[in-house]
Amino acid sequence: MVPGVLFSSSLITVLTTVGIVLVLLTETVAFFGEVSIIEFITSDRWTPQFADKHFGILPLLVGTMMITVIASLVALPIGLATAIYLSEYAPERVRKVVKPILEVLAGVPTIVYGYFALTFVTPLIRSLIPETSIYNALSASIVVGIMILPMVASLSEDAMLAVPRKLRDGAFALGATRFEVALKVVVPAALSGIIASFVLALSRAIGETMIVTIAAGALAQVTFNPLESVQTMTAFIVNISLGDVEPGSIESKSIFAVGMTLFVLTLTLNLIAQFISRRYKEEY
Amino acid sequence: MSIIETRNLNLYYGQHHALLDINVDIEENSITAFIGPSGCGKSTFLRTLNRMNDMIPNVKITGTVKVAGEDIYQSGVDVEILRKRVGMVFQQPNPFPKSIYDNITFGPKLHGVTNRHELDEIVEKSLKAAALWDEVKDVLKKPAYGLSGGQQQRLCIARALAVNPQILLMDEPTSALDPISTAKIEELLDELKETYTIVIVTHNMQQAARISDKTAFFLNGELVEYDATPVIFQNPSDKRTEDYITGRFG
Amino acid sequence: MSIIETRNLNLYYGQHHALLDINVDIEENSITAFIGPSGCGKSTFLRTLNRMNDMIPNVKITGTVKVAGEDIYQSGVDVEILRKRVGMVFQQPNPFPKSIYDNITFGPKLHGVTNRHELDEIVEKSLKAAALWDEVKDVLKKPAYGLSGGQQQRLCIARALAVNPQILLMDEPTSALDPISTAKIEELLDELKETYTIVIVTHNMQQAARISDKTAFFLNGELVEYDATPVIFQNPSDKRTEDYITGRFG
Amino acid sequence: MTKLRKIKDVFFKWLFFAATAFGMLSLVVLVVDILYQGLPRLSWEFITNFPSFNPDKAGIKAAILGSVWVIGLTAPMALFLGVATALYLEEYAKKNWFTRLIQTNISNLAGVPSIIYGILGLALFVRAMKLGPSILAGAFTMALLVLPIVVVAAQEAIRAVPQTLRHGAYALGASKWQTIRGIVLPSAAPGILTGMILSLSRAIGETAPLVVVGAFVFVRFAPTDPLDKFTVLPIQIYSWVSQPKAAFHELAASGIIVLLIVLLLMNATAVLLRNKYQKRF
Amino acid sequence: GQNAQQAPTASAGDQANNAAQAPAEQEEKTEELSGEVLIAGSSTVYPITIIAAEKFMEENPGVNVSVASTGTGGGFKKWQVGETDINNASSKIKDSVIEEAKKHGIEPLELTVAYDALTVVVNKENDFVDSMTVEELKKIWEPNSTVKLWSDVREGWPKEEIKLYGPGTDSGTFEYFTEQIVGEAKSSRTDYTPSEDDNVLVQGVAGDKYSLGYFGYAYYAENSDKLKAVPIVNPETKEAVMPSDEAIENGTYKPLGREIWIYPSKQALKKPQVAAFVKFYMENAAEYAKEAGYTPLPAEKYDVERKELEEALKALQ
Ligand SMILES: Nc1ncnc2c1ncn2[C@@H]1O[C@H](COP(=O)(O)OP(=O)(O)OP(=O)(O)O)[C@@H](O)[C@H]1O
Ligand SMILES: Nc1ncnc2c1ncn2[C@@H]1O[C@H](COP(=O)(O)OP(=O)(O)OP(=O)(O)O)[C@@H](O)[C@H]1O
Ligand SMILES: [Mg+2]
Ligand SMILES: [Mg+2]
Repeated sequence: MVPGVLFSSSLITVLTTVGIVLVLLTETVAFFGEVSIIEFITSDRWTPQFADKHFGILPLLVGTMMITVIASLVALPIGLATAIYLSEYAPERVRKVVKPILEVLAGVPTIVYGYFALTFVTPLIRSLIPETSIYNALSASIVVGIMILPMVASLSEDAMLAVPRKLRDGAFALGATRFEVALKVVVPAALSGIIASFVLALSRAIGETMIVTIAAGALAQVTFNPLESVQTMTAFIVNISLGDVEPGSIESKSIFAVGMTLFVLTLTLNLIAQFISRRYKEEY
Repeated sequence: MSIIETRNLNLYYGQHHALLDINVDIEENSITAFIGPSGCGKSTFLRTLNRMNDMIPNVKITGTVKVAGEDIYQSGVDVEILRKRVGMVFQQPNPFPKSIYDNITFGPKLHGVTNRHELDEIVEKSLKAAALWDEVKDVLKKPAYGLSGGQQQRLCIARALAVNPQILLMDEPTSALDPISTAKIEELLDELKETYTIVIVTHNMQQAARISDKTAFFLNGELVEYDATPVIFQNPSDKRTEDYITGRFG
Repeated sequence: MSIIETRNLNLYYGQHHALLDINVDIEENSITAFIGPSGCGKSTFLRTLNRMNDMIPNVKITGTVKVAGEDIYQSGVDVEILRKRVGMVFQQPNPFPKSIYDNITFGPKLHGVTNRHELDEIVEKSLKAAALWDEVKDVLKKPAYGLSGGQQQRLCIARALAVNPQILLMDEPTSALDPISTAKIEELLDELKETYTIVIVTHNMQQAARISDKTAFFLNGELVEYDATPVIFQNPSDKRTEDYITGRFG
Repeated sequence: MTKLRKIKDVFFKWLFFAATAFGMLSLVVLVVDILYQGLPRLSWEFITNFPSFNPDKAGIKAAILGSVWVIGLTAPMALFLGVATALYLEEYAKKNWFTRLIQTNISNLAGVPSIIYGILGLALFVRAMKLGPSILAGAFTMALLVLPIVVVAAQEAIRAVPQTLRHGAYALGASKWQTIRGIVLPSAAPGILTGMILSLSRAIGETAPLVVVGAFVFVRFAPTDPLDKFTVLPIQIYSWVSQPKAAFHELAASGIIVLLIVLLLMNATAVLLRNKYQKRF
Repeated sequence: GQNAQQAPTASAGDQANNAAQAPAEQEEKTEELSGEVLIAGSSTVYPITIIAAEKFMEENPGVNVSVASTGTGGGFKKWQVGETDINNASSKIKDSVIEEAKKHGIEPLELTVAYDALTVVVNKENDFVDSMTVEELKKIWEPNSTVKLWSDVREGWPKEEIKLYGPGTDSGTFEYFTEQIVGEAKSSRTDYTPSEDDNVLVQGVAGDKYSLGYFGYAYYAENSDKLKAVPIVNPETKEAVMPSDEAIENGTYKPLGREIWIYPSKQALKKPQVAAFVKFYMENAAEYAKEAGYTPLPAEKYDVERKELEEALKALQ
């Protein structure tokens, strides 16, 4: 009886995925009834809302990637360094205070971050680099980075904390400095947990919606200049779902195709990550 | 001259007074065994000899510890160099989650050896010294975790030897091992004492009796008696030592 | 009649043959000690007596184990009832993260005792039997984690007694304790054997000699010798027993 | 040589410290920025008034109550499903391909953008189950959204319960379920609750999925029923921000302060629980 | 109190009588109303609607009017299946929506509530732009536009890069502007800076000396200290007209004065509280529109709208 109930509950998560795929798929199929999949993959223009419609996912993909990459450049090194500081250097008292405070950062509503990016970080960047566009990928992704930073820091720190004391002692006894112990023993031993935290943070960055909607602009273009505005897949979905487009139109179907692409993207990322982390898992 | 000398050594974990006025002289190229019931301070004392207690918060130490004549608690002492000179092997085998080869070269690389050829030599020499070479010479690139417990412990000994220490501290190095592995390591210790000074903590009195030259008996943070091993086991001068040896407690 | 009888008991962990043809008869109201070097199968054997090995995957058991005349590996045996009759205390004290009171009443409640008054009585009786009552009677509602290691272990004994077992299995119950707590528990065992049959695993030969009526010596999964304790320690018939007792290995 | 190593050691210590300080500093800047904008309009009336076209009379009562209702309903659903799933995976499931599938699926769901949950919620709860744009539909959607986080946290907590405790219970004659209910769950409870609170604090800040599900903005009544229409704090804030009048922007900042206070309270509870729990085994 | 108790026994005839009585009586009468009115749709119309909603509820505490801000299209999606009673719209209802709604037995009633003047703005420090023509705007905004510098727009303007800001491409504002200026809805150059949030556009133009942007009049009105509105040359009179209430109301601000609407469904109007709310809304729309920063329709236009409403209500009885 009990295992049955528990098992059924665990199926809810599977059903959720099935539900998401079904909801996305029906409209996606309708979308590809009108738009060729070749264009979707190859065209470098994404203008479903303009009179001259093009449906190349590339600009959104590039926008998403740019946000994700810059956010990672902020969050992964700083997060990892924070984790190392907390687990290897900080006194217990400091750790107990700092960690939960950092976790508050993870819980701050994303619209708050969005306006923080727009009204604080963007002017800061513009005062340094005046030609920066008011909506720009850089500001949005720095703030996305700040948002996911505690996730990296907190989960990596958990992983490092799980590395047995005896491994550290072994290295200290050989005359290693604290830094050498952290870098050569603790980080490698905690690598699979660290990678897991990276992946979770990355999927959160890819899926982040409001910050990029508010601060990165809504211009779907293929650019690699972070000072220009970009549109991410999530921002496009939000814009269309909250915008004035008529229901049933090709624009409104396009968000499902974009959602599907996003879903496939995060799934792929997760699978790759699982593979990597299984590969690098160090037994101890 | 003794290679290790402690004078009025006291250690506190916060309020807890864990070592009381310990005075010990340890000779070069000998095996010294520390025995005593659980919690008496054996491990604590051992760790004062290479400052492994530094890492524990709220530890206070008074008195002096001299290694080869130098006071190791003086300011300006290079702890990393000290630990290179005073190697340590722990109760639980603790190989790094790396290959056998990388375990051995970890220490030498820290201390600046980068030449591949030189590293190869160190690996071979240390593994031979730890009586492990024949068993692993063909699987040097395999992870150390594939080894049995006894092999892992010998690997840890080899790893300690690889940085070329003068002294080897061992904290119950065989208590997690089966009898055959234990016998192998005891044999090894006998050989190693030609080259190194060995200090070993053990809860196994038979082991202390079998391998050590001198034995120290600790109780509640006090050094109750310290003498030649046969004296301690056959003719202890302190009643508490006798009670412990004969199994009246502990 | 012996309360525990094993016949040709074999146990395999997957491929690993951990127990070989064990035949043991254990008398009621006695203390039986299992000794032997690490990994010889003492714990494994102990766990066959209340089917705690059931939880480990890939275990295969052949032969019979009879408790009070009943074959406990027959189909249809109620394992929960068996474990109620054959209590167990572990090496590390493992009180539940609950109050002292709730630790003791956990077992009785499982087996249907709900009356508050009755539970109070059980708590008092078990704690008294485990020689802990005086120390904790005023803090019964406090978390068990506040107790010292030795007190925690006696709490675990009280917890086992609370379900009113006939037999008490103990796997190195004092190896994590300090000498004073150990002495207390040894004293306690001597009292408990009036009412219960006790089987104890220990790595401490002095302890076995001090407290047990009969001693069994295991080696590599084999029962090498099983006899009255004085015989084993003073006049063993097997050379391997003698070597072990005199500390030639292990 | 050792000199260089020492310099490196010190250098990196400060580098790591600086990284930690960066995170703390970001938070401080963020909070100061918001306080600066929002404090002037923060008052008791702001908390107890319904929204209004008049910025001087506008408040967030409906939004607070809506958020409380949604979170209040989300919590038990997510808790039950999350703990049940975690128990199944940790205590019952065989380590076969199907279990791995569920596990992979859960970590994948944790990365699905929240707005996609909104799309699912609209199709499933609002339309198919005919709940309409109600609190209940919103809560169901949020429950699915936070479920993966709760499951993972609960799994960690259950895994952290030492095996010796389970053995202790079995040795007293407890059945598997008795062991889980009597020992495993109570021991894991603080960890589970911590994960729960952290995931709910994510849910409380979500905007997009609830807008898609059909939350309103301008609501001038206190919801009394799970089928009532509703609004939540972040939606109210978002709508104020996009008004032309500057006074509304200040209101938005005040709303953010309220949201942050709620969040801080939730996190503080989580920390207290965690600290209590870390002392236990 | 008393009235409420009488209500169940009152016949249809009584109600008709009551309706004809003095306004004070009429107000007491409406106190009996209860139930909810659900509104979604355009964020542009939202500020007017919530004023109407709040004032209506002051007089009818039994009714709950809830308003969502979902965008015109998002709102129609809910409206066409009957999930909402009224949709706020900043662009006209599409045939596809009407058809879809029909399947669910829903019919729209289109009511214009106010004008929104799209305003073309430049930076406060911009001292060379004093007016622009539709052609010039078209030259700037048409797809594949070659305008890069201000001097490309009009001879004599500085050779500075022109920075363009505009609303999100999914908004009614974008649709209307492109239709009026470029000549085809949603036909626009794509290399400008769009944002969903008009406040952000305000900041963009305010912070950039050589910028140009357009958005709703209300956002300009609130920020007239930071921005400069560009007078638009009326294509008929050839006179440059500054956007203002009078200019929009009297029709001289052309072609950027647009209408905004509410769409109650006829089915929803059968509910007395919805009918009462819509009537109330249309009676006071001029006042509320002004209050929200929009331009009211001329009085006679409101009369037309109210008449349409009356007729629709009558037809439903
Ligand atoms: N890090 C620490 N903080 C506080 N007290 C400690 C710490 N480590 C050890 N102690 C205490 O110091 C005393 C001596 O401990 P130590 O580990 O040196 O004993 P030991 O003789 O090695 O025992 P064992 O045989 O069990 O290893 C004990 O009372 C112990 O509880
Ligand atoms: N769960 C298990 N799976 C596989 N092998 C096991 C398992 N538990 C024990 N063994 C093996 O069975 C043998 C006997 O183990 P057991 O734990 O019974 O020894 P022991 O005599 O209790 O040793 P110790 O004194 O160290 O507790 C050992 O070789 C051990 O490695
Ligand atoms: Mg020790
Ligand atoms: Mg054992």
